[in-house]
Amino acid sequence: MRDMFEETAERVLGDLVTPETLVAAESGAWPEALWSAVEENGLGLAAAPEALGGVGGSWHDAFVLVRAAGRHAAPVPLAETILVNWLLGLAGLDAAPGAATLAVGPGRLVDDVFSGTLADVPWGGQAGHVLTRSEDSFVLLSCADAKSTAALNTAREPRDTLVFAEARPVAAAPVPVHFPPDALLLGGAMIRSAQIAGGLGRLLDTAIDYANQRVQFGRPIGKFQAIQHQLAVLAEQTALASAAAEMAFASSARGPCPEAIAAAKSVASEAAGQGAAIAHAVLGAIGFTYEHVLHFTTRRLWSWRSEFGSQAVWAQDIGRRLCRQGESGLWAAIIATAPASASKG
Amino acid sequence: MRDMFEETAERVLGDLVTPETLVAAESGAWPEALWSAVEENGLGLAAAPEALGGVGGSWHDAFVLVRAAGRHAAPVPLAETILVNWLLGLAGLDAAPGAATLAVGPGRLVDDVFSGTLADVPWGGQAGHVLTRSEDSFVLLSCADAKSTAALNTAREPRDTLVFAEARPVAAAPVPVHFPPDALLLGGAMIRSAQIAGGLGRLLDTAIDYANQRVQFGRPIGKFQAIQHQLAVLAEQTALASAAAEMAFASSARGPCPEAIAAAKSVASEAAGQGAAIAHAVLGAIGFTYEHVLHFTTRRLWSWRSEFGSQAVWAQDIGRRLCRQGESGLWAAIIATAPASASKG
Amino acid sequence: MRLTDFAFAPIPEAAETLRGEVRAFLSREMRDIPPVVRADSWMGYDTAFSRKLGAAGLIGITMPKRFGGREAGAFARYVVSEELLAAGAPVSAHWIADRQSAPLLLHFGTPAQQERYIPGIVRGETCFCIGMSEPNAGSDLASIGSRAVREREGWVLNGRKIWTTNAHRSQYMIALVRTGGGGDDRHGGMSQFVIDLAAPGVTVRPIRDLSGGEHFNEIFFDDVALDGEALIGTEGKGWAQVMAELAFERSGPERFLSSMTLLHTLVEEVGAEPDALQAFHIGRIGARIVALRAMSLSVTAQLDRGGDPTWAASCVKDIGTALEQELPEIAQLLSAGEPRVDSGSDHEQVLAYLTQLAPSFSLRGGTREILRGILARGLGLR
Amino acid sequence: MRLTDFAFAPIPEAAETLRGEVRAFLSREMRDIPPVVRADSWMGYDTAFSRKLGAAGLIGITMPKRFGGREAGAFARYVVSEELLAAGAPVSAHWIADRQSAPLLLHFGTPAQQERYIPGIVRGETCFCIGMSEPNAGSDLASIGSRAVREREGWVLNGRKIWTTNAHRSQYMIALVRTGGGGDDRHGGMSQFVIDLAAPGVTVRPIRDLSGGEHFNEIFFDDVALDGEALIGTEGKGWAQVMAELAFERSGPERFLSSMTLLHTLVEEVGAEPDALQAFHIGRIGARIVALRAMSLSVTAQLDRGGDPTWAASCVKDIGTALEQELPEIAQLLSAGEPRVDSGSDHEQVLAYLTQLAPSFSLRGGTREILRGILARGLGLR
Repeated sequence: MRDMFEETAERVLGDLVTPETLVAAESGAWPEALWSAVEENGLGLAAAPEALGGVGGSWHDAFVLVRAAGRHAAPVPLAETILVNWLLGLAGLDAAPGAATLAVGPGRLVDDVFSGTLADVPWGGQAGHVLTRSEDSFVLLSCADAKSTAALNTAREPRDTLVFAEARPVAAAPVPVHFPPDALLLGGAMIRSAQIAGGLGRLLDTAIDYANQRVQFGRPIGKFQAIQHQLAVLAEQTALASAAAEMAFASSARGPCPEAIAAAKSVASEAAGQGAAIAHAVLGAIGFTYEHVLHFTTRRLWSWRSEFGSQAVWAQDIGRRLCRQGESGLWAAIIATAPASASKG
Repeated sequence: MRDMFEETAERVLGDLVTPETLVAAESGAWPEALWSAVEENGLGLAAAPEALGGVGGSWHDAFVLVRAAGRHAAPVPLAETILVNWLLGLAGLDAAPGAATLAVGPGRLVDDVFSGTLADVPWGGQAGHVLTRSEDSFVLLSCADAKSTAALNTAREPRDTLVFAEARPVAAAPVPVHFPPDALLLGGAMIRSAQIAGGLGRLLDTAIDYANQRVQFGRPIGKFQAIQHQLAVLAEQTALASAAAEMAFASSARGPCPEAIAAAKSVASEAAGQGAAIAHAVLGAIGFTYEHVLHFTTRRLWSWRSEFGSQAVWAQDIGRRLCRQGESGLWAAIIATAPASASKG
Repeated sequence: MRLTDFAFAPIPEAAETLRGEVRAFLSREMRDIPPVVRADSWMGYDTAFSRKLGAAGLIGITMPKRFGGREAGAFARYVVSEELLAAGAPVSAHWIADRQSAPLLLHFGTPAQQERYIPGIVRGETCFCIGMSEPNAGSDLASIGSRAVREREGWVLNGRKIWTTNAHRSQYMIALVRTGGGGDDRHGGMSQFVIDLAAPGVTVRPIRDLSGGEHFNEIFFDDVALDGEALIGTEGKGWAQVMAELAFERSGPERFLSSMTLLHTLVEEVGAEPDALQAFHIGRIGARIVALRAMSLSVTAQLDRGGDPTWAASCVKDIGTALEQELPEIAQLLSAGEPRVDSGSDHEQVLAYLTQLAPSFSLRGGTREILRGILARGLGLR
Repeated sequence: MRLTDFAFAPIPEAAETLRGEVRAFLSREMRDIPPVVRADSWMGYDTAFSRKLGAAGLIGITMPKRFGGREAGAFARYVVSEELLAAGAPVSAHWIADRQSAPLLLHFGTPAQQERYIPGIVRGETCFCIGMSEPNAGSDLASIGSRAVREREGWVLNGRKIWTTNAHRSQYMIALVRTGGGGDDRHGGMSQFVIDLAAPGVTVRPIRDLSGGEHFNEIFFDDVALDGEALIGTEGKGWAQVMAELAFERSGPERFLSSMTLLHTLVEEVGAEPDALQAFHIGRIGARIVALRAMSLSVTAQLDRGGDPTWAASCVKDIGTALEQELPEIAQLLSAGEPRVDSGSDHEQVLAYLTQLAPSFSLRGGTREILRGILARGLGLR
């Protein structure tokens, strides 16, 4: 299913995420045509079970979709919708219709009504539904029931605050018992890792094309050793981020795997900063203009690396765990992060 | 006096710190001829007042001597002796005869006798005297009165442990009241910063010579952009370390200046690691052999950066101070580190 | 490299006394400027501010008194500059004219040129820009194609400049253009001219940058008539004259202080009790600023003595650029807040803004490749 | 670059079961080996250990059963390798033979050559070294000058090799030498030979390294007679054969696990409650090992399928080298202890030792310049 997912995503997003769409989205326009195509192709339902209205792909297969969403800088909550519908499926709930997003909290469900101020919600003002958590329950809410305050990340993607006051959930169910307590934060970190890997891949392609075309001092700048070495490092960072992100997806078949996701997000967040810096150094002045498409990706990388936990947050999480294990358990703790025998689910 | 100091140091150390001397010193031999020349030229007394048996140079002028000691990897406690005699002078005590060293502690002077276990003492087993502190007093002890246990840093320079049991000091005097509590640690950090700057200068010269001579792929490797850029960074790190170290000396005329020394040691310690890595990368396999002289410097840099506080220790010291100041006092705190109007003493 | 290039150079007492004057001015005039505007500092354009600064006698202080200056030394200018930058003052409307154009005119200009331009600069009224890069000559200035051809008493200029900071709000440009063949010397045959940007045939097109702001421009010259007084210095010696400016351009405190506002908001966000990672990185940045300032002061002392610290200045610039480009990276590592545009806390906004601006730090005054090439040659790599 | 090069590749159950077997062996045989010896790991030479490992059936496990192997796949070898490295086992006496020489002989060798050499390798008895670099051809292998000239049934070899790991304690070298002119192809005219290092005319001179140890050697060949059976594979195709080995050499866990002992002593030194700086850096190293391992496993899967992952392997090697060279830098940053030689704590000694060894990590298997050049070409930079 992986290949089919990747081909579909490349076709839909490649055709419809144009510079014009991206510019319009930055001014707050909802890219209707793009989202319709996403829905028609069932992309947001990729990892939800068929019985619950989904496509029935594995979470590991969904990796390529989320990476492609990052690669194309899709200005819609595609990655979030895929994640939310997968989590709903694991909790036994039907997939959400339309665009969905998630909120780490805090909020509380009391007597079947939910109240809380949910900050930093991707497309909170535009999505149909938001998945959040109240103690041991997943709660799916209609965004229309909230008072929304707009906020924008570096790429002018909406990161809104939603205030719910005694709103009636669309659905609710117990969080699966084997889930870690911060399953939503982990889920968010996991999709951002994959999006970063996709974005880095795009930077690499853009920078290579430019280096082969741009002539200075009588030859393409790609002939200069300093440029070559920088692009080699960009490729390495892309590979590292992608490998780590895919491992996180592969390890999370039954629910977000904390160790693998912490590794993936910390590696990807570091790679995002390094990669953006290299791409801008290679492209020079032209890459600093709004006219060139480079910034649609680099401005996203500069935000995605901070969202759902920065490199520091997740690296420290791993570091504390390794130190708690101590010397004798160190190696076992490291390889436990990458499950030996593939996905178990 | 600065020029005279620099010329004398270059002549004495340039002539006498040969690879043979360095190899012999690593096996524990005391370089008698070298130390005699150091004494004959009064190098260890450079910054002690004339009235107390010194040469009467300023502490700022002594900077070039300490940097030269680092540049030549002098396998004797020259930097330590200069420091100790300067501190003794500020405390109103006579300069110590022969080689002197310092120990951060801990130890205590009670009823005119000193007891304590002093670890990490440079040339503790070979120096004549060690300066340490007991509460508000500087205490000068004869190393011969201690039980010494040998230890070696990465460059096989002695970093011994001295155990004193009720030893009678050679001299003692109150620590000048305006001195910071960790004056000895700061003094040690200050000389190591200058030595690192000197060592980096030597690495730079060695690496440039090699890059101009070594031919690969049909041309000197110094023609390759990757090598050129690495050497540019090595030069930058050398300049940064030297400027910071000299500023620390210039700011410490009346006693160790905590802010400037913290900046100098943290900058120099970082530069040491980067510089050593670059020099080894440029020299490749030949630089990894014992036969080549490069390691006499790099192995020292690898130790000096850790001694008297690592980069982390001093950077955190500065960071805590800046955060205590808060936003409104930040800039004033930064420029206070470098005294505007030169040395006050 | 001679390490003596970076010998310690304290700020003389006389220059130091200016600090209080500048701070008094700033505490008056900066009161209502919010952090996200301060973040612009070096790029912040505010003609009212520059005029007030000029009226306070703090622009062109190294200029002769007959032009309104104080005939002060390089250290005096240094003190004023660093205080302005540290406060995040919007200095862009006078900065280039003060730093480069006025000294260039004083050095190479005719008395008439000096009379005509310098007093306005010193009053903070005249904004200059510097026309160097061209569409097909980015880092490679030897391939400049704009050309001034002699005609009667003057010249006719045709060509294009690009990436020119502030051209859209400057009265004048000092441009490096071709006036003859270079012969064997790739840098020969070039000259410097003052160009009135209001002159017929000049078209200025601002270039929108990735943050949505407009700092850079593309400028078109179509048969622009320049009179004989437009030539600065000697015909054909433009390259050498430009090189002489570089030490001024590359060694100043704007090379490591233009992002200070982010350090301010970061320290505010972290609070009085940083954790070990925060203390390390904030202290590391502080230490590097201190060390770079020592290097920069050392270069200033050489400028003051009339020396040629081009190599040392390039060194300051390259380390400073690295530091300024690192700062947003470190700030995002240490802070819980996410970068925000048109929303969020002061720190979040300053973080987003300077993160986006950071790539341009290595565009101004020479790319890192160019600088490191200069450094390598200065090291004697053959 | 195709990101599919790094698609997730889990270790198959069958290979995973070996892990327990290796750990049981290690808990028996590593009991008395102190940290400063473990720090040597990949460079640690212990013939008794290698023979025991061979006797336990853990060397040459991918080799045919007729030679003593298990005919297991690349993942099985991977599991054994990473467990040995993570434990700091002294593997140097068999590592190169197991990793490169045996697979090379199996692929290109004659049946007689295979019979002669592989069983000894599998038993952990035969130590091979690889002769590549020469005094005037460091990174530039195309300028190799050692030459084998045909004479009667065999060859006569003259020349010199340098920086050859373990030559002073190996029975055999597999050397790349010149057998003809290269013509237009800089890499043509080279062939691979097995050389008995005890043969007349061979002189091995160990090179003392900066830490005082001896790992590298210089080897002189003076009219060394090689019989017809010494040639491996095809005359003149040596370069292509060597290139085929590279993926094995560059992608394995030794590229990021050979300094694991230092991470162990560091964690021990820091204790169960790291501060924020310590937690960050230890976690960062851990995360990078995890990610590199994922990449390395992906390359292993390609090797297992018979693919050519040379580019991907070079990528693993370059990132791994950066990580291993960073580790001593980070360890010294985080620990209060100073590096110590012949004295101090385990951690202080391991720190000093690996700090000194670190420069060699970018010598083995291609310098960083060479690797990044390969990566750039693979990216399609023209």
